[in-house]
Amino acid sequence: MHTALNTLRTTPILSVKTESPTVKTYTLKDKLCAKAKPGQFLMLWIPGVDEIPLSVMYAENDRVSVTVKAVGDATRHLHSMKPGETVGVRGPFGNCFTEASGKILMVGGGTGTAPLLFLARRLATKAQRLSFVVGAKTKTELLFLKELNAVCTEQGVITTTEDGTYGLQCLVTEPLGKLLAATKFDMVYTCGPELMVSKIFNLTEQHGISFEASLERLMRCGIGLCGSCVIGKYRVCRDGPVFNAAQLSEVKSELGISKLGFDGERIPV
Amino acid sequence: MHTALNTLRTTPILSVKTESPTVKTYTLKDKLCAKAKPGQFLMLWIPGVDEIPLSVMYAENDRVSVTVKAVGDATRHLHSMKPGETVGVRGPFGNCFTEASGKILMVGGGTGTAPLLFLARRLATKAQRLSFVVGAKTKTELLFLKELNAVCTEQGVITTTEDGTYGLQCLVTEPLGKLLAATKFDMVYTCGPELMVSKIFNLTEQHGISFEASLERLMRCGIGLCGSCVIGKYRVCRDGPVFNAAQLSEVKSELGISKLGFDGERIPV
Amino acid sequence: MSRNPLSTSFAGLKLRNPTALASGILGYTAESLQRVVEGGAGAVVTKSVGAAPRMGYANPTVVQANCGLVNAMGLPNPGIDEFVEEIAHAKIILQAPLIVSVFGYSAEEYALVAEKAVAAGAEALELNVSCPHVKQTGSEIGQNPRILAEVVAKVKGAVQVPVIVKLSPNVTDMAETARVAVKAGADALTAINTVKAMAIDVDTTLPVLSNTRGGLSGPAIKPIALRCVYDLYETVETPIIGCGGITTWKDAVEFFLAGAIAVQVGTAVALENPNVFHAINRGVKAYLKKKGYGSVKEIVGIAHRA
Amino acid sequence: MSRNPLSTSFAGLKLRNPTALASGILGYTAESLQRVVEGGAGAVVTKSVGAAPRMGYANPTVVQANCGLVNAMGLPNPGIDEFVEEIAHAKIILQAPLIVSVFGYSAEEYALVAEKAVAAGAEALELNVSCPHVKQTGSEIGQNPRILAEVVAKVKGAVQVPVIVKLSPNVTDMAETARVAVKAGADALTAINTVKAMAIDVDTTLPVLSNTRGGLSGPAIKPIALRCVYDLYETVETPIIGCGGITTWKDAVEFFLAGAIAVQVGTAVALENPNVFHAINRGVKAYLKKKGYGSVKEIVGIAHRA
Ligand SMILES: Cc1cc2nc3c(=O)[nH]c(=O)nc-3n(C[C@H](O)[C@H](O)[C@H](O)COP(=O)(O)OP(=O)(O)OC[C@H]3O[C@@H](n4cnc5c(N)ncnc54)[C@H](O)[C@@H]3O)c2cc1C
Ligand SMILES: Cc1cc2nc3c(=O)[nH]c(=O)nc-3n(C[C@H](O)[C@H](O)[C@H](O)COP(=O)(O)OP(=O)(O)OC[C@H]3O[C@@H](n4cnc5c(N)ncnc54)[C@H](O)[C@@H]3O)c2cc1C
Ligand SMILES: Cc1cc2nc3c(=O)[nH]c(=O)nc-3n(C[C@H](O)[C@H](O)[C@H](O)COP(=O)(O)O)c2cc1C
Ligand SMILES: Cc1cc2nc3c(=O)[nH]c(=O)nc-3n(C[C@H](O)[C@H](O)[C@H](O)COP(=O)(O)O)c2cc1C
Ligand code: FES
Ligand code: FES
Repeated sequence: MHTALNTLRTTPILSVKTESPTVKTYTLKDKLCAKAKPGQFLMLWIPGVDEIPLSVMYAENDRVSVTVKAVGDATRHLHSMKPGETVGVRGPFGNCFTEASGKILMVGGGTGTAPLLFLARRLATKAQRLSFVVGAKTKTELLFLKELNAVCTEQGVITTTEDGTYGLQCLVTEPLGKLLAATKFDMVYTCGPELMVSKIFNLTEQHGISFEASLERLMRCGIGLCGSCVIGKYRVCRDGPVFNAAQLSEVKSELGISKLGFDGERIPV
Repeated sequence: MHTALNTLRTTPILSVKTESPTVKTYTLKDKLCAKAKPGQFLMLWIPGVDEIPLSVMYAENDRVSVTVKAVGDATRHLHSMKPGETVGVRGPFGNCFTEASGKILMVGGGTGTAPLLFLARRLATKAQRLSFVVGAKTKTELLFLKELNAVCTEQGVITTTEDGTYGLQCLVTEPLGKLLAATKFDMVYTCGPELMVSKIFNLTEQHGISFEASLERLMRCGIGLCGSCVIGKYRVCRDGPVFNAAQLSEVKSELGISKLGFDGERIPV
Repeated sequence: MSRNPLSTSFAGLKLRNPTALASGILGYTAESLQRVVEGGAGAVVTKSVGAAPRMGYANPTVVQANCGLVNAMGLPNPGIDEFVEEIAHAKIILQAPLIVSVFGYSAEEYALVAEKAVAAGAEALELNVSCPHVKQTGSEIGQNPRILAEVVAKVKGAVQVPVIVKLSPNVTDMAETARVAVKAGADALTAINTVKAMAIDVDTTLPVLSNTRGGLSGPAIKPIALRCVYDLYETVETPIIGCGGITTWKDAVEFFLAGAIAVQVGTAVALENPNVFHAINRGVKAYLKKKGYGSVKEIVGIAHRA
Repeated sequence: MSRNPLSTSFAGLKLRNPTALASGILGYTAESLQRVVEGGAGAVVTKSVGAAPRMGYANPTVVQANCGLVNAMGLPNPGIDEFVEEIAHAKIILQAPLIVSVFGYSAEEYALVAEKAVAAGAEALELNVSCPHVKQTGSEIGQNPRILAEVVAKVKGAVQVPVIVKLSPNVTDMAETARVAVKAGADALTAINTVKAMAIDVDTTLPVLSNTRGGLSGPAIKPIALRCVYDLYETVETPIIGCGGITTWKDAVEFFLAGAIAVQVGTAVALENPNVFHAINRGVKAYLKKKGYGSVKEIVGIAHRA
């Protein structure tokens, strides 16, 4: 690891964009994070509050964007911050999605859509077909519809809401059975709640399709030191956050089942 | 300063050559010191004994040579060491001679001849005329006669011995008055005992000739920190060891007169 | 004749090689400890575990310094009653000695945790009396000779396995602490834990760590740790385990020469990766061969001959 | 309105800017002290001087570590009777306050040297009770509260100029040392001197320094020094001068935020050059301007507001 990556850089928030009632996108100036590849994450310091891992949603020139859902203390505090206010970043950390070609399917749940959008933008011109299933509880929480429609194959974006306010009324995983049966995809990528990831992993295994998923675990150091984020023998922050099917098979006894809590105790996912 | 330069490297003595009854040349393998320029010095660690500054006599590829006179504990111990035995080096340190062109005169006293030989080899092809006055107490202590004759202009090497056993019987400074009057030299370089340096400095000042001298002072750190080697406001190890006429004018009250002893006391040179 | 030049032993523990994982690094689960063993570690030390669960401090808990890290995790751990399961599991899958790191707020607590850890399968214990950023434990124990003696004696009375005492550099006289620990029964000493330190961000003008104060680890502290080991070697006969900034085989060899019978590696697991142990071992082996030594044990302390 | 934002003062000393040369760096002669002032230093501290001349240790006296230097010079100095001439000369040519660093083997010796230094022109004294590698002086004084109090009190009784006490990080509780020094009359504190350390060469298997043991300086110790200053600021009201690894303006600002009224720079004079003071001052000035502060004094200790 290059220590420069892990050195804390403070930087003003350049812009804030509201994506949904609970989700905002923050754009920061940071040369190092601007070199992030899809799948990598950064550690965002909210001064005096907390430091949390966030996937990179976009990176270009000297700018990097992250898309954040307000779920607790840190993220709610971040949501109250305005352009010009100072945050800290270190990273980018972790590995990235391999960039496949051919027919590609992505499945995004919640803010898990963010790193996949980043990936989709990279693959758009290369992929033979690019489909995206994106789901949320309700219409207003569906993320990046316009952006996804712009990069995916025509009619490639399938939306699901749990309350049926938009698209199909079901979980994001439901349309997958049919999709995978109908088309021989070359690669399925996913990011989102771990139960979703685990379901999709089983499906792709049944269909014998290449698969990569980005996982989330409690993270502290972000550099593979403290052990907070481990799943099986892997450190999500350093060996991941992206894992392929072979690796996920090795950690089946934990995937979607248990993780470490703040005190290092094994708790349900 | 690059810390790599100051990092101690141990290395075996590759070869030892006897130059005179009291002087030997040691060749070592060291990539960094092999990049030394004429005038620079290295710090040589004689394990368990001492660490002393020595001017680079030659450097090429990954090798560096130093020419050492046995005068005390450290140098006598070094003289007892054989090829294959281990020493440590750091450096190269200090500045270097500027590489002048035109008519050049060098004056070497004792082991001070070593860095000048290094310089002479570099300037040989460029200089219009290259003369060298080399002096010693007695014939057997005259250093590098063959090497100097090979690089200097025809009949450019003038030798002096105090006992008259070879060349002119006089101090190395004696032939200079005539030389400087006869030829308009573009640059005079010198290295050797400080009284000699100071005499030559006065002569070149009178003749209005460009002048550079390499000085010696007690050195400990070699990197401009400890202050052991100062002359006036200059650190010989870092701002020198090569000084030009303008700088030497600034330190006239000390040149050839006083220096710091091991306890930091001003003592006669 | 095909003896393994890297094998070593101290306080009755036999190690395939003289490198061990330092406490607090990847030390929560059996699988990650085993990953480190696969990476070449000759032994592993778990995260420090106490009597009750602790959440640790909020992030930031680790901040990069010039040549190392400053951390204040706050001893997050699930408590020994949870951790015994991990110990039992580790005992089954681990191919190297399992050392459980223990902390407490009193001698009784240390002893209680120690007993449970050993019952679950710990082959040795390391007493953390040197964590520099949690109140009323860690270095606050190690800095007080009376309490330190009590802690070590009580643990020694409670268990049959080797007891290692991990020392803090944040003391006026480490030799004194070491003597107290040894007299109270320590079978080995680990030196050193992190050095008291902190980081401040000039832009926000805030201390970066949520706990403000933390401990420095990594290459920055190597010359400090090396001197501690060198000094201890002249002070006690007890085996010394060197720790602090060890990243390369050269670092490790320096510690052996200073008097360490084994070394622990922490920060380098992040600076490099878990295979850093293999890299160190390879280098040490090559060094021994080049220098004509048959075993790493032969070079322990030889820098003192001068 | 054209006030100099960098000017500061402590213990009655007025400085053009808050950077000073640390003791032991280029501190033998008036000319080299003046060179450092030309390089931008707001004040200078001389090499530590004792009652009698000392030759110091044989070379090697300085060895490069990963992120700093380990040195054991052995307090070479010409003795105060010689050094008074240098002080007198410095007093004439220096365009900044002259602080003479003093050491001794007893309170009487400290006081004797102090008196002579002041008579020769020292505008302030810094008591070196923290050198980690010379026996019976330096940190052996600073680590002993009773002797420390005696030394400080005796010097205070002997001279009228401000007396700064330079503290060692090699103690269990620096706050305690600081309180003792302040109670005995210290007008300011410098933190820190070098951290006990050493270096070993694996090829020869020898300690590199001729004295074996030395002290670590440079960037490696910055996080340690910063925490010392931060802790002292919460312990005493006395002005604190930060020292340890300061190389850039950012480092300096961190120390101001932690509570230092001024900083000393040592190793960076070699890592960079004597103009490092100018570079630091330029950066601090730009920082103050950017952040809207009128004076460096306004940022002293503000990292504590949290
Ligand atoms: C690799 C990675 C990438 C992530 N990318 C994004 C993203 O792009 N957008 C987004 O909105 N969220 C992302 N998260 C999740 C985000 O880090 C958490 O939502 C955030 O830390 C919650 O902090 P909080 O204080 O607001 O909530 P808390 O009140 O602390 O907790 C709310 C939930 O967040 C989880 N959480 C808290 N702290 C952490 C932590 N340090 N690391 C991981 N999870 C934590 C807890 O398990 C808890 O269930 C990512 C997490 C990881 C590990
Ligand atoms: C920049 C520089 C380049 C030099 N180049 C050469 C060279 O190419 N060949 C050569 O033979 N000598 C050279 N010298 C001198 C050489 O360093 C000394 O001869 C050597 O240090 C003497 O060590 P000793 O223990 O043998 O002698 P000692 O018994 O220690 O002393 C003998 C004399 O050497 C001087 N001396 C001792 N230690 C040092 C030291 N650390 N730094 C400087 N002078 C010292 C003393 O003033 C004394 O007069 C150089 C010195 C300097 C400063
Ligand atoms: C993130 C982190 C967590 C640590 N946690 C513990 C711990 O729980 N118990 C302990 O005794 N030491 C702990 N330490 C100290 C290390 O075990 C080790 O003594 C120190 O880091 C120096 O070694 P290193 O430079 O190789 O990291 C921790 C160190 C780090 C960096
Ligand atoms: C070569 C060297 C010599 C030193 N000599 C002294 C000294 O004589 N007296 C003293 O109080 N401190 C001495 N010190 C300590 C420095 O003044 C300073 O406290 C320490 O080096 C930390 O600061 P730095 O990291 O900026 O160098 C010396 C340090 C070095 C590197
Ligand atoms: S967050 Fe610390 S190891 Fe992954
Ligand atoms: S030898 Fe130390 S300053 Fe020149």
